[in-house]
Amino acid sequence: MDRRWRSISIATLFYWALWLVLVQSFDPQEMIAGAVVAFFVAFLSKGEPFTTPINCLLAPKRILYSIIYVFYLFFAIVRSNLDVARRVVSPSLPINPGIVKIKTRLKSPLGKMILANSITLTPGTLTVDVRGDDFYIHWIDVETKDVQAATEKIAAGFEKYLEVICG
Amino acid sequence: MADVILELALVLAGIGVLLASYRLLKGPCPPSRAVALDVLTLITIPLLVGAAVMTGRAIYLDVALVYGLLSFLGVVSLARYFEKGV
Amino acid sequence: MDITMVYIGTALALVLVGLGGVLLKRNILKMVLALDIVETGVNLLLIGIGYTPGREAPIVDKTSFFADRAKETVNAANLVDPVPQALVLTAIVIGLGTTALMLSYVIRLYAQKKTLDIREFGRLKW
Amino acid sequence: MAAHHLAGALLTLLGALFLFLGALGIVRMPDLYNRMQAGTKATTLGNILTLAGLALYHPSWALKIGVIALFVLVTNPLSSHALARAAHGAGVPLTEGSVSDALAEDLSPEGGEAVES
Amino acid sequence: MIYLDVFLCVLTVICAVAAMVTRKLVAAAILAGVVSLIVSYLFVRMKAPDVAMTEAAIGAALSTVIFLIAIRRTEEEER
Amino acid sequence: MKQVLAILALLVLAFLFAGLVPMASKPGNGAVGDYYATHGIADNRGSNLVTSIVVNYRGLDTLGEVTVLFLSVMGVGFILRRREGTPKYSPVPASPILNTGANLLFGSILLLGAYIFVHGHLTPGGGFQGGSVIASGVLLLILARRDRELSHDLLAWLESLSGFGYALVGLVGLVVAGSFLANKGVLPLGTWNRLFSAGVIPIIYILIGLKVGAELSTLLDIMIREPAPEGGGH
Repeated sequence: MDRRWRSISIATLFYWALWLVLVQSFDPQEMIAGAVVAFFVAFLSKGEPFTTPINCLLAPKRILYSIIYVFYLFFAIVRSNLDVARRVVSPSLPINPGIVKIKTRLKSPLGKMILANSITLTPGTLTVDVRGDDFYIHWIDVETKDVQAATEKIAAGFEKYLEVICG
Repeated sequence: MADVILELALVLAGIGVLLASYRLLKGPCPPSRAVALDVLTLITIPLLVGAAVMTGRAIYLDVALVYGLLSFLGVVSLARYFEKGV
Repeated sequence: MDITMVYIGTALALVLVGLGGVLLKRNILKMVLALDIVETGVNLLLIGIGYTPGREAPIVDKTSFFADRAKETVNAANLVDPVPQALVLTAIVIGLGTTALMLSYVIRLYAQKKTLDIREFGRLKW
Repeated sequence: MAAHHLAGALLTLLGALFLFLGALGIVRMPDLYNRMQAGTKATTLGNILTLAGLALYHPSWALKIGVIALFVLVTNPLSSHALARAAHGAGVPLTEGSVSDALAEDLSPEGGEAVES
Repeated sequence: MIYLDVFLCVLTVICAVAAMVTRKLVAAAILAGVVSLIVSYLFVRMKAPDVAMTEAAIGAALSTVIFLIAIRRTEEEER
Repeated sequence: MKQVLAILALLVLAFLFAGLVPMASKPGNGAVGDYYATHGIADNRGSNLVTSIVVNYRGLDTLGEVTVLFLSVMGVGFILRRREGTPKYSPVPASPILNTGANLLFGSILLLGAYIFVHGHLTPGGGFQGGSVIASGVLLLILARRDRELSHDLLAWLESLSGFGYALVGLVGLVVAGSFLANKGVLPLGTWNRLFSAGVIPIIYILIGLKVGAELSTLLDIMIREPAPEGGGH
């Protein structure tokens, strides 16, 4: 079984689970129809989310780090949302915006996408452009213009987990 | 009690719609209007789910599902338009 | 004051605004957009005519809707009118197709005269 | 009245507060990028909190509402990023008093001046 | 709930008028998108989930994007 | 002069509409709607009465409407026919983040579309909605990726096969049960509110979904390949 078929079968399982969540029942008819549809979808999208080298998706370390990452991300979102809410409400509008550049160590496209989305989701920072390993970040309160220091402030927390999860 | 709080949440969301539509109608540049559109769609999704919860029928959730998955496409196509990609 | 009247009033106002755009605007693309709004208004009007406050959506997924469970008849007084919904459902998709057709005409017309002003296309008049 | 109704309603109210703050943000902020900072992401958190509250209100739908929240969580930063990139590419200026614009510096061949504000 | 509906109805008409009045065609396309968004919510309130879903699927992206394509191939400003 | 006339006509229309509002908001259903609502389950056993009307009671009209959609897509293809040169998408590449995200989401959008049209007789939705959702997924690919060419042959095959299947199901109904697009007597109706029920309605709606999805995707692809004018000032 080559790599393509393996990723298609993992994707089939994923889409089948999504189907069962959508229909919210374990009626055997639904399960059969769901399996057929999930296979076709996985085939048409070429097993898409699972083609990038997450070949040992079930490694316990990755799962552990993924769970920690979700909680870390959620708290980052809440913390910085409160920060932005303070800025929006306060009458003098204390902002100090600008675009800074950071460098990432992540190599895989999926990792870069998750990092960019995480940076975008934590308000205060917004990914404006991505060129190779350079991320250009719009920062609502620029503390430093130095590439290294900005990377340390913005991305290092996420990178630590993402390096383990998807390289 | 819970109903009153839900109504209050609805009022807050309604004021949010009002503010976003101010930016939508005034917006100095088209991208600003696109941001307002984004905010409006994001407020609409909880409104749809809220309408489903208030009627107590699960069929309305499917509409919110479709909107939640497809609404970002409008903003993405606007973005591609602004960078001359469409 | 009935909420249905608000809906229908909105629908008719949309139709009116769209018709105003079609009649008063000179830009062809704007006229197509106005027709789009007219179409939205007409759809809203049809659904508004079928709507009765307090009734449920015409999807019988609970046994409580049945008038007689054995004969499989439904108590129609609980449901809103399904006929306008069936009409509008297809009308929206067809509307997208016709709008696309109009817009492709607009693109071709612009390629010919480099303008979208309707007055420049007087030759097309009958 | 069940306790989960009250908790769900309170969570919904909190989410609606963030939705409101996001909308307030796009009105108050001076330029496009700051509007996106405040607008589209405070509303993401508001969305998630509201949906969580509604799921608590109606627990048997929690999974489906969770799928909606997941879709919003994945799609919204994508559209924000695409819009910010497009706006910068189209030359929408940063507000007065912006500190730096590293992207414009790297794009312009001399690598000198920031874009006019 | 009903007041929100009335408010949204008024907003729909305002957005439609603004879409007709504005001279920038992109802004008009965005405003038409908002009209279809709010109308989709109104369809849900009028107990027509089928129609609301159609309007959501079509109005969210497809009808906006074909207008944007046409605007890109012609001109942005109404003269 | 014309403008004055137009405004006058609008005012008259507004006056007429104002009188129309109370008339149009009469409560209650029409006689036809009442019949469909009362006997829809007994006739078709599909929970969604709107689907019963679209596919069964008014199935012939739906066939016509699908044909109208096909004709309009054909018209767009005819008007925007490319004259010379190889067709190319716009040269501006999308952000790599969007590219990855599109790959990630495309499958989910397809699955949602399939869920909608497979469950057309149980929950809101059906072929038209599912087809538009699938076309939106294709739109995401078109917007985000420039390297993936859409296979027009595949779309055309899918489109004509599903149209042919629709007519074939109708003809089977004509032969077996005596009327075009008949439902009773062609397939067992099954139990109310389960997936394999309502006879041929799900089959027809799946075919419509594939057809509409293929048609709208073709439409988008044709329109987006039309080259933008050179140096159009913007």
